[in-house]
Amino acid sequence: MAIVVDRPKLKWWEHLYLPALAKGLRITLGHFFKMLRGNTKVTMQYPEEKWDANLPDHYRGAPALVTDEQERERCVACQLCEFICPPRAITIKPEEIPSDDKWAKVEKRPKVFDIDMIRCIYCGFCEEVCPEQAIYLRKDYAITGTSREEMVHDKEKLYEIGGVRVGLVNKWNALK
Amino acid sequence: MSDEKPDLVDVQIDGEWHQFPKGTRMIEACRQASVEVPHYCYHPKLTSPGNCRMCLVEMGMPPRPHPGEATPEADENGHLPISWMPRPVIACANTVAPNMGIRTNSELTEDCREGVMELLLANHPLDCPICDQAGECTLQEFSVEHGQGESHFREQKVKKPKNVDVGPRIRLDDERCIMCSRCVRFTDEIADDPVLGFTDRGSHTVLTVYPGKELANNYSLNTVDICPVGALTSNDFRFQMRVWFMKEVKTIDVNCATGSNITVYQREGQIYRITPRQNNDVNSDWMPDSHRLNFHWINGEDRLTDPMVKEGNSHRITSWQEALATTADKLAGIEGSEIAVIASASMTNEELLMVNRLVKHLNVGHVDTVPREGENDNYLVAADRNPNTNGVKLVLGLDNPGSQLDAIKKGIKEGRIKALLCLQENLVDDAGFDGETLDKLDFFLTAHPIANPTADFADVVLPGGCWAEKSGTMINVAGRLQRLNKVIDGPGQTLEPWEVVRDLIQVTGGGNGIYSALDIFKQLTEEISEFSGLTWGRIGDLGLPLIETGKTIPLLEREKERITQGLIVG
Amino acid sequence: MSQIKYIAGKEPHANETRVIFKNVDRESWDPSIETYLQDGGYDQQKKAFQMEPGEITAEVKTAGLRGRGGAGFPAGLKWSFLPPNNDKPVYLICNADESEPGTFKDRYIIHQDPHQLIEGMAISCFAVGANLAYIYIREEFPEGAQILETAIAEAHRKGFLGKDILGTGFELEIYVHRGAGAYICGEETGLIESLEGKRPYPRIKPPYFPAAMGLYLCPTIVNNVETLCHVKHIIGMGGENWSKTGTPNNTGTRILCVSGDVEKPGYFEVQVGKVTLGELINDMCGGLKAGRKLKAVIPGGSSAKVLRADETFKLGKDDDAKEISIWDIPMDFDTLAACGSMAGSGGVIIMDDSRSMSWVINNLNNFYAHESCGQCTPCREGSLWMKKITDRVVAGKAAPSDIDQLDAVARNIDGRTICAFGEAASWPTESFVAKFRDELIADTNPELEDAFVNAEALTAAANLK
Amino acid sequence: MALEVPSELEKEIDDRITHYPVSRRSAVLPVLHALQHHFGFISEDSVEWAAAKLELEPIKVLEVVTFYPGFRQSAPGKYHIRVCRTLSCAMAGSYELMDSICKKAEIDRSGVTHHDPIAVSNDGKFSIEFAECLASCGTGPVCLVEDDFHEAVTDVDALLSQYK
Repeated sequence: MAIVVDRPKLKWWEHLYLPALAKGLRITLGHFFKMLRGNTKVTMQYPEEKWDANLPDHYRGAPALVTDEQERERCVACQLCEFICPPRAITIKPEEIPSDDKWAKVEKRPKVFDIDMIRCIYCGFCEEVCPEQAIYLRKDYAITGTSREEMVHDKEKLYEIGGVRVGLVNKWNALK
Repeated sequence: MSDEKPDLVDVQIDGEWHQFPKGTRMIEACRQASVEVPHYCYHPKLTSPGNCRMCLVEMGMPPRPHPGEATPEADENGHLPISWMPRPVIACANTVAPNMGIRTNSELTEDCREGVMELLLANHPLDCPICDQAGECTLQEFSVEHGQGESHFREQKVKKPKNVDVGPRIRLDDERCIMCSRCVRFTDEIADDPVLGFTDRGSHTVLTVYPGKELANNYSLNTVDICPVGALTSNDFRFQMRVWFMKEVKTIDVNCATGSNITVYQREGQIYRITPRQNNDVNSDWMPDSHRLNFHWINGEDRLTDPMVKEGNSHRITSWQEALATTADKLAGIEGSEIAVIASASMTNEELLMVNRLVKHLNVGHVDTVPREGENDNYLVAADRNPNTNGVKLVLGLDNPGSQLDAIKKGIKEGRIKALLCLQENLVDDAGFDGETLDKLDFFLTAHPIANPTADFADVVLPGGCWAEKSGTMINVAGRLQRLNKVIDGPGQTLEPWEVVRDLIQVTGGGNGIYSALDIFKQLTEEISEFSGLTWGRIGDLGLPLIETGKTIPLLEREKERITQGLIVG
Repeated sequence: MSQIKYIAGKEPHANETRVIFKNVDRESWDPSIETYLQDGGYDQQKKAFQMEPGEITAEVKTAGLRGRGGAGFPAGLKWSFLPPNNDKPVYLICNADESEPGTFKDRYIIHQDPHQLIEGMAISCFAVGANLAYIYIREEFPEGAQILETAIAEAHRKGFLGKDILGTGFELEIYVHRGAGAYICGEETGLIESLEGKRPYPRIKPPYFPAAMGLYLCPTIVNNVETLCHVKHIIGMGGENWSKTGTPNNTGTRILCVSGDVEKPGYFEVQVGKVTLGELINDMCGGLKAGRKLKAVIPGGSSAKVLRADETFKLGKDDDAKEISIWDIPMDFDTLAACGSMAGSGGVIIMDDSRSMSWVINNLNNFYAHESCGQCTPCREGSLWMKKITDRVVAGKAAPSDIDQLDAVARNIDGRTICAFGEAASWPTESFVAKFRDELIADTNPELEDAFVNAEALTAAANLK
Repeated sequence: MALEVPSELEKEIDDRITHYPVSRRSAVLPVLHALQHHFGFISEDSVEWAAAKLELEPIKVLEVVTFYPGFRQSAPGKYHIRVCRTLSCAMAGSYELMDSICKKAEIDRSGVTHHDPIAVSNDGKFSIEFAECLASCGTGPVCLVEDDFHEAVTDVDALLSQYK
C-alpha cells in the first residue's frame, strides 16, 4: 500500500528562500573559517589518493604473486590454488625450468599464471593453501579495466602487484 | 569348520574370523577381508623383498603348551585362543596359518607404521608442490593416515643426485627414492633388461642406471607406474597436469590385438596420460611404452574437425548435410558391384556391424579391411597391430582380412570399381594405394580422424572420431571381448564412426532406428550367436572370453609360471 | 696339557682351559699340516668318519654346543633343521667374517691353527652331508686367507679333503671366499647373498631359513669358526664328556676377547660361566689402568647392551633370587642375558672413568651407520640419524630433547628390521641412553632447545643457504 | 678402452671361478679382488671386464663394487693404509694415529667424504682411509698397510719407513 506523504505548507517568508540561503551560507562560512584554522576534514582525492594506509592488516584485496629476496619466483606451479579457488578464477600452466637457469634446481615454475579478476571473490583460499608462501592477497581493492581481457591478471601483472616477500620457505630450509 | 574344507584355514583379522586358502599371503588375506595394510615394496606381480617394513602387523598363533601344561581349548566355533607375538611381522611375505591372528589396528601395529613413516620421511625431500607424484603418492597418503604430522628430524638430509636422465622417457630423483626396489625388480624379472641397480650402501644407497646404459626398453614407463613415490617420473607427463584435476576413464588400448586394459586421464577434453589397468587375463599390470605414448596426435594439428567436399584441387569445409547429399548423388549412378568398401580392423564390433549393414544395403561388390602385421615382441605387443581383427572375422564375416585389397586395386585400375568408401583407414600409407589408382575412381569417400594423404584424393572427407571418442566392443588376440569407452568428445563436427556409417545408410535410402552404439550391440546379440545373452554391463571393465583363438599372450604365460613356482602372488 | 710350552710372555692364565686355543702361541708351533699331524691332528676326523652322520649330530646335541658367533643358538639343533627328505645338495659355510667390534678370536685360530678349523669343518660336513663347503673370511684377513688356502691344499694332499676321503667314499671340497669389508656379511643370510655374488642384503625369514633355503636355495648350514672347531673336540672327547666343561646349558669353553681400558687386554679361553667379569678384569687382564675406576663394560661385542659399573643385577626367580654386582657376573650366555645384555661373540670392551659415554656411543653409531646395508627402512634411515644426533651431542650442538629423540629412533629400529642388525644397531644406543642418560644430557646445550623449535633461527645459526 | 688383463691373471681368475661350480656369479668377489690386486683399484673397465667374464649385466657387478668399502673406485697411493677407527682402537688412539700418519706422510684428509673416503699423499706414495673394526681389538691401534697387519702402532716413523 502506498504511503502518502503530505507536502509541507510553506509560510510566506519561507517562500522567499532567503533565510534558507543565509542559513546555508552560515554553515559554509563556518566550514570555511574552520578550514582556515585547520579544524576540518577534507574529502580524499580518490582515485589519486587511496585508502591503503588505513586498511587493516587482514584486508583481503587482489591476490598477487611474490618473489623472494633473491628474486626467485616462489611459485612452483603446484596448482593447489587453482584447485582450491571456489570461482575457478586461476589458470596455471606449469613448465620445467631450463637446466641453465639459476634456479634450475627448483625444477618447476608457472609458464602461465592467470587470475581472472572478474571471477575472483577475494576469499583468500589461494593464500591459505599455498605451500610455498608465493601468493598473497594485497591491499589493492579497485581492480578496474575496460575489457574482459584487461581484467585477467597475467603473471607479469601479478608479480608487479606482489613485489618481494622475505622470509623462509620450508622447502629451501636444508633441515626440512 | 576347517574339517570340511581342508584347503582353507581360519584366520582372525582384527577380531573377526575369516577363511583363506592355504598359502595366501597375510597382506592378500587382509585385502580380501577389506582391511588395508599399507605397503611400498610389495607388489603382487613381483617378488617380495620385505624391505620397506611398512606392512608390519601384530601376529599371533595358538599357544604352544610346554610339556605338562594343558593344551589350549577351542571355543564353540572351533577357534583356538591366540597368543600374540611381541615382535611385529611383515604381512607381505608371510603366509596365513591355521588359527593365526592378525591385528592391523593394534597399538604395536600403529606404532610400527608411525615409526617407519617417520624414518621414510627423514631423508625424503618434502617437495610435494613440485613433485608430479603428489596426489597419487602413497608416501603422502600413508603419512596422512599413519604419520606423526610433525618432523623431529633436525639433521641435514642426505644429498643425492636429482633430475637424472635414466632413459629417453624417464627422469629419476634419487632424493625421493625410498629404495623399495620395485623398479629394479621389474626390470630384472619382467622386462628382462637389468640396467637398474643400487649402488653405495646404507642411507647413501642410490638407485642408478649403469653408466653409459639407458632404461630404454619398451616397458620402461611401467617403472614410473609402480614407483610408490615421485622418484621415477615420465618425461612425457612431467609437469603437464596435476593428477587431481584429471578424470579417469577405463578403456582399452587399440595399438595392437592384445587390447591392454588402460586408464585414460583427461581434463577438459585433453588427454594427458595413459596408464595400464590391471587385467590378469590380458596385460597383467603392464603396457608397452610405444602404445602408452601414442595419443598426442588426438589433440594434434592435423585432426579433421569438419566434413569436406572436393572442389577442383582443394577441399572445402561444409556441413554434414551437404557432404552426405553429395555422397548420395554420386553413389546414385553407380551399381553396387562397382562399389568397394574398405573398413578398418580398428573399428568396434558395433561399427563393423553397421559396415555390414551398409555393404548389404548397397549390395557392395568388394569388402575388405587393411591388415597390419608387425613383430610379436614376446611380451605384450601382438604381431597383429589391429585391435579388432577377430571382430572383423566374426562380425564383418571376412575370413581372411586383407586378401581382397589387391583385387580392389586391380578393379579400380581396370575401371570395374567406380566408387570406394574408405572407413577409418589410410589407404595410401598403410595399404599401398597410390594417387594414380585413386584418381581413377568416379567417387571416393574417406572417413578418418586425421587429414592423412589418402584424404587428398577423396571427393568427400568425413571426420570420424578416434578410439578415445567412441564406445563399443572389440575382440582381442586371445578371443576376449572387451569394452572400449569414450574418454572425450571429438573436436568440431566429428561424429563417432558408427554414426557416419548409419548416416551413409540413411542418405542412400536405407532406414534404421539406431540411436546409440548400445542399440547396435543389442542387434549383435540377436544376430551373432557368440554375442547372445551379453550386455555391455555384463562384459564389464575386464571383458569376457568370447571365442577360442588358440593364441596366448607371452608375458602372461610367464607370469602364470612364476605364480605356480610361488615366486609371486599374481 | 702340562707338557705344552707357550711362547714366553704369552702363557695362558691359570684360569684358562685351552681347548680351541691349545696351539695358539705354542712354542715351536707352526700352521703346517706336519706340525698338526704330529700333535694328533686329524685323528678326530678319522674317528668321526667311522661314525654314522646322525651319531655326530647326536654327539653335538649331547654336548649342548651353543654357537659362538653371537646368538648362542645350539649348533646341533641348527643342524637338525635340515629337511629330512632332502634331494638337493647341502652346503656348509664357515663364517669367518669376524667383524663384531671387540671380537678377535677367529684370527688367531685361522693364523695359527688352520687345520683345526679344517678338521672341524670336515667332520661337520660329514655330519650334515655337505660335499662343498666355503670359508667366508673377511677381506681384512689377507694373510689368514692365504694360510687357509695353503692348509686346504695340504689337507688335500694328505687325503683329508677331496674325493673318497679316508676310504669312506665321502667327497668334500672346501674353498676360501674372501669378503670385502662389510659387517653385514656376518649375518648368515647376508653372507649367503654375498657368496652368491649379490649385494649382501639379508634375506627375509621366513621363508629363507638357511637350513631349508640357503646358498643357491639349497639347505645350508652356517657356523662360526669357533663353533666348527669345537665339533672336532666334541668328537675327540665325546659329547657327554665335553659337556662337563663349562656350566649346564652353557657348556664347553669359549674365548673371551678383552679390549679397552685394562692393563693387559687379550684373549682368554675359559670354561663358560666359570669365570666372572671381575676375575676376567682384575686377575686375567691385570686390572684397570693405574688410578682408574671401572665405568662401563660391553660384555659381548659392540652390539651387546652396555653394563654400568655400579649396577646391580637380580638373577634367578622368587626364592632363589639374588642380587649381584657387575664384578660377580659369570660370563655365560644365560646370566648375561638375564643381566639385560648378551654373551654375543665374546668381545668384552672395558671402559674406565676417563671415557666420555657420548663419545663412545657416537663411535659405535658411526660404525653402525657405516655398516648398515640399507636394504630395509628402519635401519637404513635410523642408523644414520642416530649417528647424526650423537655427532651433535659430541660437538656440543645438541639440545637435551635430542637424547629422547635418539632413544626414540633406536626403538623405531629395534625389532622391525629384516635381520638382527637392527637390534645390533639400536641396542647400544638404547642401553647407553638408559644407563648414562644424565651424562649424555650433560653434554647437550639447553639453550639450543629454542633454536630447534624455531627452524628459521636454526637455519640462520647453522649458516645454511 | 678394453681392459688389458695379463694372461696369468686371467688364468688365476679362471681358476678362482672353478671354485663355484654352481654359479659363476658367486665368483664376483674373487674376480674383483684379483683385479683390484693387480690394478690397484676397480675401474669402470674392470667392472665391465668382470661382468663379461661372469656373464652378468654390468650393473650387477657395479652394485657389488660400490657396496663394499674393500673395493676402491679411484687409484690409491703406492701403499694403501687402512686405520681402524672403531671403539677399541679409537680408545687406544687410532684417531691420533691417523693424524700422525697424515702429518708424517703429508696427506690432506680435508676433502674426504662418504663417497670418497681415500686421501692420497702429495707424492702419491701413501693413501689412507679409516676402516671399521679390523678385528684385533686387543692390540689397538691397528692398521693395515696393503696386506700387512700392524698392531699397537705407536711409532709412525718406524711404520712408514718399512715402505719405500
